[in-house]
Amino acid sequence: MTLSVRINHGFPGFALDVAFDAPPGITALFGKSGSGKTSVVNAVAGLLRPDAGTIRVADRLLFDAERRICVPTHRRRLGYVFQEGRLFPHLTVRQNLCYGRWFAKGRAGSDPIDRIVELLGIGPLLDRQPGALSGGEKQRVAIGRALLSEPELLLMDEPLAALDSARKAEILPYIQRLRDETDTPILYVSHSVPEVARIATTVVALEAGRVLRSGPAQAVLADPDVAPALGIREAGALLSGIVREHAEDGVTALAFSGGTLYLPLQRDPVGADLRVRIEAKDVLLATEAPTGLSALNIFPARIEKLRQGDGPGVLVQLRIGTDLVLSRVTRRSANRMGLAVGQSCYAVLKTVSVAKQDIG
Amino acid sequence: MTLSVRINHGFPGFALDVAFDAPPGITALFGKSGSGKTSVVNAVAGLLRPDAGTIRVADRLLFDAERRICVPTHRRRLGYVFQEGRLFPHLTVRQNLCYGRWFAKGRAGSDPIDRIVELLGIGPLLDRQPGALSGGEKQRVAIGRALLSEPELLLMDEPLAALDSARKAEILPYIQRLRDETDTPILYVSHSVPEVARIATTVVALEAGRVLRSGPAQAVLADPDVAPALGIREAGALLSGIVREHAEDGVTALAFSGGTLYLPLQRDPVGADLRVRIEAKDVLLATEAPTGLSALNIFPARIEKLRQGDGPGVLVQLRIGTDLVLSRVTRRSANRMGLAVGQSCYAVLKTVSVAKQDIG
Amino acid sequence: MTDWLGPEAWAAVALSLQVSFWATLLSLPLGIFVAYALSRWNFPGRQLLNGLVHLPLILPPVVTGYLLLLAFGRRGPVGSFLEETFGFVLAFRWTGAALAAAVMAFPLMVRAIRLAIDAVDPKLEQAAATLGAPRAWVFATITLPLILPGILVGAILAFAKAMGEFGATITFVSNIPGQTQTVPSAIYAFLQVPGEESTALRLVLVSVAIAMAALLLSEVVSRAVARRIAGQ
Amino acid sequence: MTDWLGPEAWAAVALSLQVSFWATLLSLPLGIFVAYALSRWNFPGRQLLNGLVHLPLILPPVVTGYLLLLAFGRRGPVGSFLEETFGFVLAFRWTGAALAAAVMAFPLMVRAIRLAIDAVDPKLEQAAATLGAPRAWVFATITLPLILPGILVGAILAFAKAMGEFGATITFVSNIPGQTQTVPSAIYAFLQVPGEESTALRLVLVSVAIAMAALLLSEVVSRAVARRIAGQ
Amino acid sequence: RDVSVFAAASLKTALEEIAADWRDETGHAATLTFAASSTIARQVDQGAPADLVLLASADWMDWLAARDLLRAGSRVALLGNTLVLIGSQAAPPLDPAPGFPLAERLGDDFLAMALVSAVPVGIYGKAALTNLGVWDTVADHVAQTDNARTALALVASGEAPLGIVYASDAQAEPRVHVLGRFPAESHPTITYPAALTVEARPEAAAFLSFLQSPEAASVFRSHGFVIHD
Ligand SMILES: Nc1ncnc2c1ncn2[C@@H]1O[C@H](COP(=O)(O)OP(=O)(O)OP(=O)(O)O)[C@@H](O)[C@H]1O
Ligand SMILES: Nc1ncnc2c1ncn2[C@@H]1O[C@H](COP(=O)(O)OP(=O)(O)OP(=O)(O)O)[C@@H](O)[C@H]1O
Ligand code: MOO
Ligand SMILES: [Mg+2]
Ligand SMILES: [Mg+2]
Repeated sequence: MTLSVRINHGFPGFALDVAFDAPPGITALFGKSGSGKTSVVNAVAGLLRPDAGTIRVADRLLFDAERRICVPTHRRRLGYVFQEGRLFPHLTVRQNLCYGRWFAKGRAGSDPIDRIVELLGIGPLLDRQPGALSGGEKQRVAIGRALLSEPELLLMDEPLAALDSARKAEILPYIQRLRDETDTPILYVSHSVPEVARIATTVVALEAGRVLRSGPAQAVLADPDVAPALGIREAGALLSGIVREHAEDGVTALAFSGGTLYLPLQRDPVGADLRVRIEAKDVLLATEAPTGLSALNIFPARIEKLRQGDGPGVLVQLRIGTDLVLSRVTRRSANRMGLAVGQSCYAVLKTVSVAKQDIG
Repeated sequence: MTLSVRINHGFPGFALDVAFDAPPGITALFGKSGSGKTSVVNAVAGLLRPDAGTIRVADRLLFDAERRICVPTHRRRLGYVFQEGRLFPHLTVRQNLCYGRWFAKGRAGSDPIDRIVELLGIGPLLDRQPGALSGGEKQRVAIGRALLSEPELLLMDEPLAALDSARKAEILPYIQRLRDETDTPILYVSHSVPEVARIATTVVALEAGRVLRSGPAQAVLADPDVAPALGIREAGALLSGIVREHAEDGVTALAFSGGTLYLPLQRDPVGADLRVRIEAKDVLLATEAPTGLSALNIFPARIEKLRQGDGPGVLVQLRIGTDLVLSRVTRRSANRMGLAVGQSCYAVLKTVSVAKQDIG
Repeated sequence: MTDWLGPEAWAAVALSLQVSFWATLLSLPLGIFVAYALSRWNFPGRQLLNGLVHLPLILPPVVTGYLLLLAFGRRGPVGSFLEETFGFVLAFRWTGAALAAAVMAFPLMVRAIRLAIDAVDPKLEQAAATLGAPRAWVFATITLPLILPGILVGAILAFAKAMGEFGATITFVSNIPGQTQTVPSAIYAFLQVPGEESTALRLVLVSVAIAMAALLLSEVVSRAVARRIAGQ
Repeated sequence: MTDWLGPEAWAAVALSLQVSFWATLLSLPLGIFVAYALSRWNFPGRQLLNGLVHLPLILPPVVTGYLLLLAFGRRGPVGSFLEETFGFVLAFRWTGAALAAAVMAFPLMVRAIRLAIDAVDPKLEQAAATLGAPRAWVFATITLPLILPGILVGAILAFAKAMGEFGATITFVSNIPGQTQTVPSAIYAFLQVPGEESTALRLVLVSVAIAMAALLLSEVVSRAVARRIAGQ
Repeated sequence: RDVSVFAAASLKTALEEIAADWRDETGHAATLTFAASSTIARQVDQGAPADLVLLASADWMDWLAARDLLRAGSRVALLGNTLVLIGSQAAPPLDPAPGFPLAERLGDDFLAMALVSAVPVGIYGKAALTNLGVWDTVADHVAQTDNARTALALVASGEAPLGIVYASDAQAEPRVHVLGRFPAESHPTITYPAALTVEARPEAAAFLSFLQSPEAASVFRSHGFVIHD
């Protein structure tokens, strides 16, 4: 199922004009505060009626301004995690969680409530009212409520912003599983580049109500020209490989087009596909093969593209095997090392610098 | 002025029992969702009346359960950025911003409204109502409102969680300036370790309503034993130095006890004190001096402490000059290199891996 | 007790309770519906409906009673229709007193409930819709529980008004002891007779006591509900 | 126009407007205060005050009028005090009619405002307090503007009730043409005379028109305010 | 079913006494419903279950007759009454006579009367004052009430120093004093007409006869009413 959005809407002082397709998997809506992310999500949910355009999921037309079609929200079969929780104050946490299940009857069965309660760590809260929850607890309940309604389209507006990193690390794999095991399109709003890079299949970057760039995550993230839009300091590319071995000393070996990448221990079984985000700032360049270094991952590479911004850094696109990786070095280093397109060199990548949250 | 908090409070199913001192500067309240951070802040604000204990700022007693003293909120002279905004819906953004100024008359003059409006990027929103703002815009207005009330005590509950990293990077220095130029104690709740590490003078880690550890940020963050509490993957120590030079190619040289550290260009004038957070995962170890490496920062170091957790990594505390730095290497590397306490080695630190947001 | 008040007065008390109870209970669903329509829907004639609902408040009660008599009397168009079709008579029966009380109390009930509905955050209803709940279900599970305190207030206002309603009732269904003589009519009758003020006073005390008890109960219940909603 | 209605009836319309306007305006501050106290404060006697406020709703209007007469008449304790101290007379004056209307309308006004206050999120008031605003200021700048629609509703309910109030008014201040003869008294008088229904009907139409206009105005204003609060 | 009597409110005490006597004598009971004459008339027009109506106003009885709601020939002028001037204190008597100094006695105070254009006792009172040539001098100082009882209460409580009510009302209120009686010729004859409705059952006629019996007459007289012969 693909979600396809083409809409125009005018607020006083702000115009929304976006068109993008969200294929199965997670489509990350990315953009600065006030760029129109929530407005897009609201339009998809039927809470905002755009001035013009169409919205469809697979062959279901949800909205068509010209033909005056506007499927009411409750028949759009979606789950929405709002930016501000919106729990029902008069119901207990348990009742909030179960609210959508009633209408989901008959749709493809999803996870039992217990599993999601455990995942979100809200077991002890089940009999409380939302008024007696902390900010993060509220948000976790809101996530659970949306997931339990067994949606055919999931909208998540900064669902993890209020959560600590440990909790985030627990919830993200679940969302990834949702992405991989169902063909539910997920529209995911986030400010966090690592989060987006980790889970997004597709990235839609918004700026002032318009689509700046959109496309498959791997392609968009490995392009040094896109990096500034995402925040240059968070640039990084994605490598895919196959899990080869889990060593006893806590290192996982991943086979990819350029050789073997050593990572901190992963849970995925041997043979599984794995996607790893390599942050540009974690990739060092060496002109000669380094020795006696704590880094396990040293690969011969070729410089494909150099991008010099206004800042002190240079963004280097490297080809390792058939994969693309970004490296960010200072201008001084680049000059001293005489980096140029086509040149061969070594890419040094510390194992531990592949952060847990960047693997998925 | 020092804020001193010793309180006990029982919610059904949750007990709060904390005691800590917050000296001038920023005290970061750190802990998982539901650990009691907001409750502590509410108690300081006078919105929650603890069952027992005292709260004082310098010589002002704000609360004393035994002596039945409870200064009403509006006389506590504080600014509070709430986790959920709480803008006044019937007032415009401008009126919201100015609400507290009326009562601040006569207190030490602070920044003019224009400056803060510009800093927060809310100029175009001034005549709107909060109902027509995006999530991040609301939060920015809430920050401005608290700052403009010229508080003698500033409470910020996850003020930046809803903001994109570019905006965060703009606002953080302002909060740091507030920290450095006034003696206003700032109680700052955050889930983000880099954020906390960057700006906190003091760190108070909460777990399930109790204080797990508290103390000066530099000491707490450089202790490998504290790292797990903060989330091991986010461990990192703080280096202080003096700005020596801004080179033309965009590199700033910082003099510290161990030599000269090269950083991406900083704005601070030559001679200024600067604090840099070095993430453990960004510090490589080498047994012999590396050559031909893109890294500019290579320092001789001595291993002071080794900490092996349950995971695949080892946390190494290094002394460079008189400063302490953390490095995280895999167990495999540690074994291969034969790391041991007292051993000499080289610490390799990429210039760009000192993320902008970790400098302050 | 019977001695203290006299059988006629007791009958009036019993009748007033019966009349007020049914007037409140039966008009409640309509009251909620009208309040919801006025608060949430935009339809032609909204202002007209709004005006109509408030009419009994604006008109002197005698006029309302007179209009009721003209419409629902046995010779009136509605009254004769009801009698012929369903054999249901309002005029000069306690049912008519209940109708008069309900009509007079209706504006108070509707306004109270409407204020409560206005205060419900539509965002919560939207959230329920995203979870698949159809409108009626959203109303029943979200809106209705949230406005429960308002409904209680509306009901108790209506009940109190019904206990005190005089002008419209006596004009519409007269003052027939045991059938349409409510407490206010009885008080009126006693006040017409010099020397009977003390009986009138006793009746006043009884009806005040009843209404106060109902008021107190509604207060307690609505506070409890509100506390529950706020999360204890 | 004067012909159509007759000068006496016109005088009644003018007087009713005057009485209802002042009754509403002057009782508004007290109404807001009492509503706030009942909603937000816990003090001994809260329930008593609550009951007292509702009394005029529960009592037959004649009784209320009679009690007013006993208290505020020239021989009554309050009435004689007011007259001796301030030279202010209520009995048989339009001011007394305004008092009667205000008292009868008070429960409606208070309940409407109270419902609005109950709906204000205390978290906003807390936020104002953290910004240094003392309680009274918080009330004036946060609570009051947020309950404005509720106040409007309360005021319009009170005004409408005042326009229709008959029983208590005529009992307390009688019916002195040009001084205390309000529209409802005039209507009542016309209805007592066989064949005068048409004059009564005209007066009814005039008072309905006035009240409807006020209602419509309040509706428009309160919607505008609500929309403003919601951020247009 | 009992005989249903709709009667003007001011007859309450007397009628209740007579109905009790009637029941003792015949075993038949009467249900007594009291309201304003205008209300009763309109309700009978709308099918009120009344067998016998007893009004304080001939006009409303005429109104009913014009609508063919009364049994032909059953109408009787059952009772009469007299108008009195009452005062709140044991004030010196003031006999209503042509040009009597009512205005002087009132000063700034008010004269309590029932509605002078609507309620029978008020209408009679205004006619009498007009006849005696003093209406214009006091017109601005008349506090009109919706019924005679309230006028009585105003005088009794001292709010109004003087008032005009029926003798039957004045008699029942110990706190007022009759200062003088209006001459019968100063106003139209006061009558309380009674009549059977077209739907009246036989017992109603019996009760109407009983109302005209000497026994009933003495009860009426004891409450201050006048019996026409
Ligand atoms: N009114 C209340 N009644 C009962 N329990 C409460 C109440 N308010 C808070 N709690 C509980 O107290 C604990 C601490 O809440 P608090 O809001 O202080 O957490 P927090 O650290 O701010 O969390 P978060 O990061 O999610 O905002 C939570 O478990 C919460 O459920
Ligand atoms: N009802 C409205 N009236 C006028 N302007 C509005 C309205 N709702 C939103 N806007 C404006 O539209 C723009 C986009 O808002 P939106 O909520 O979609 O932003 P966002 O990308 O979700 O931002 P954030 O990350 O801060 O939540 C903002 O500038 C906002 O001020
Ligand atoms: O308006 Mo009344 O005087 O309550 O019946
Ligand atoms: Mg948003
Ligand atoms: Mg919190």
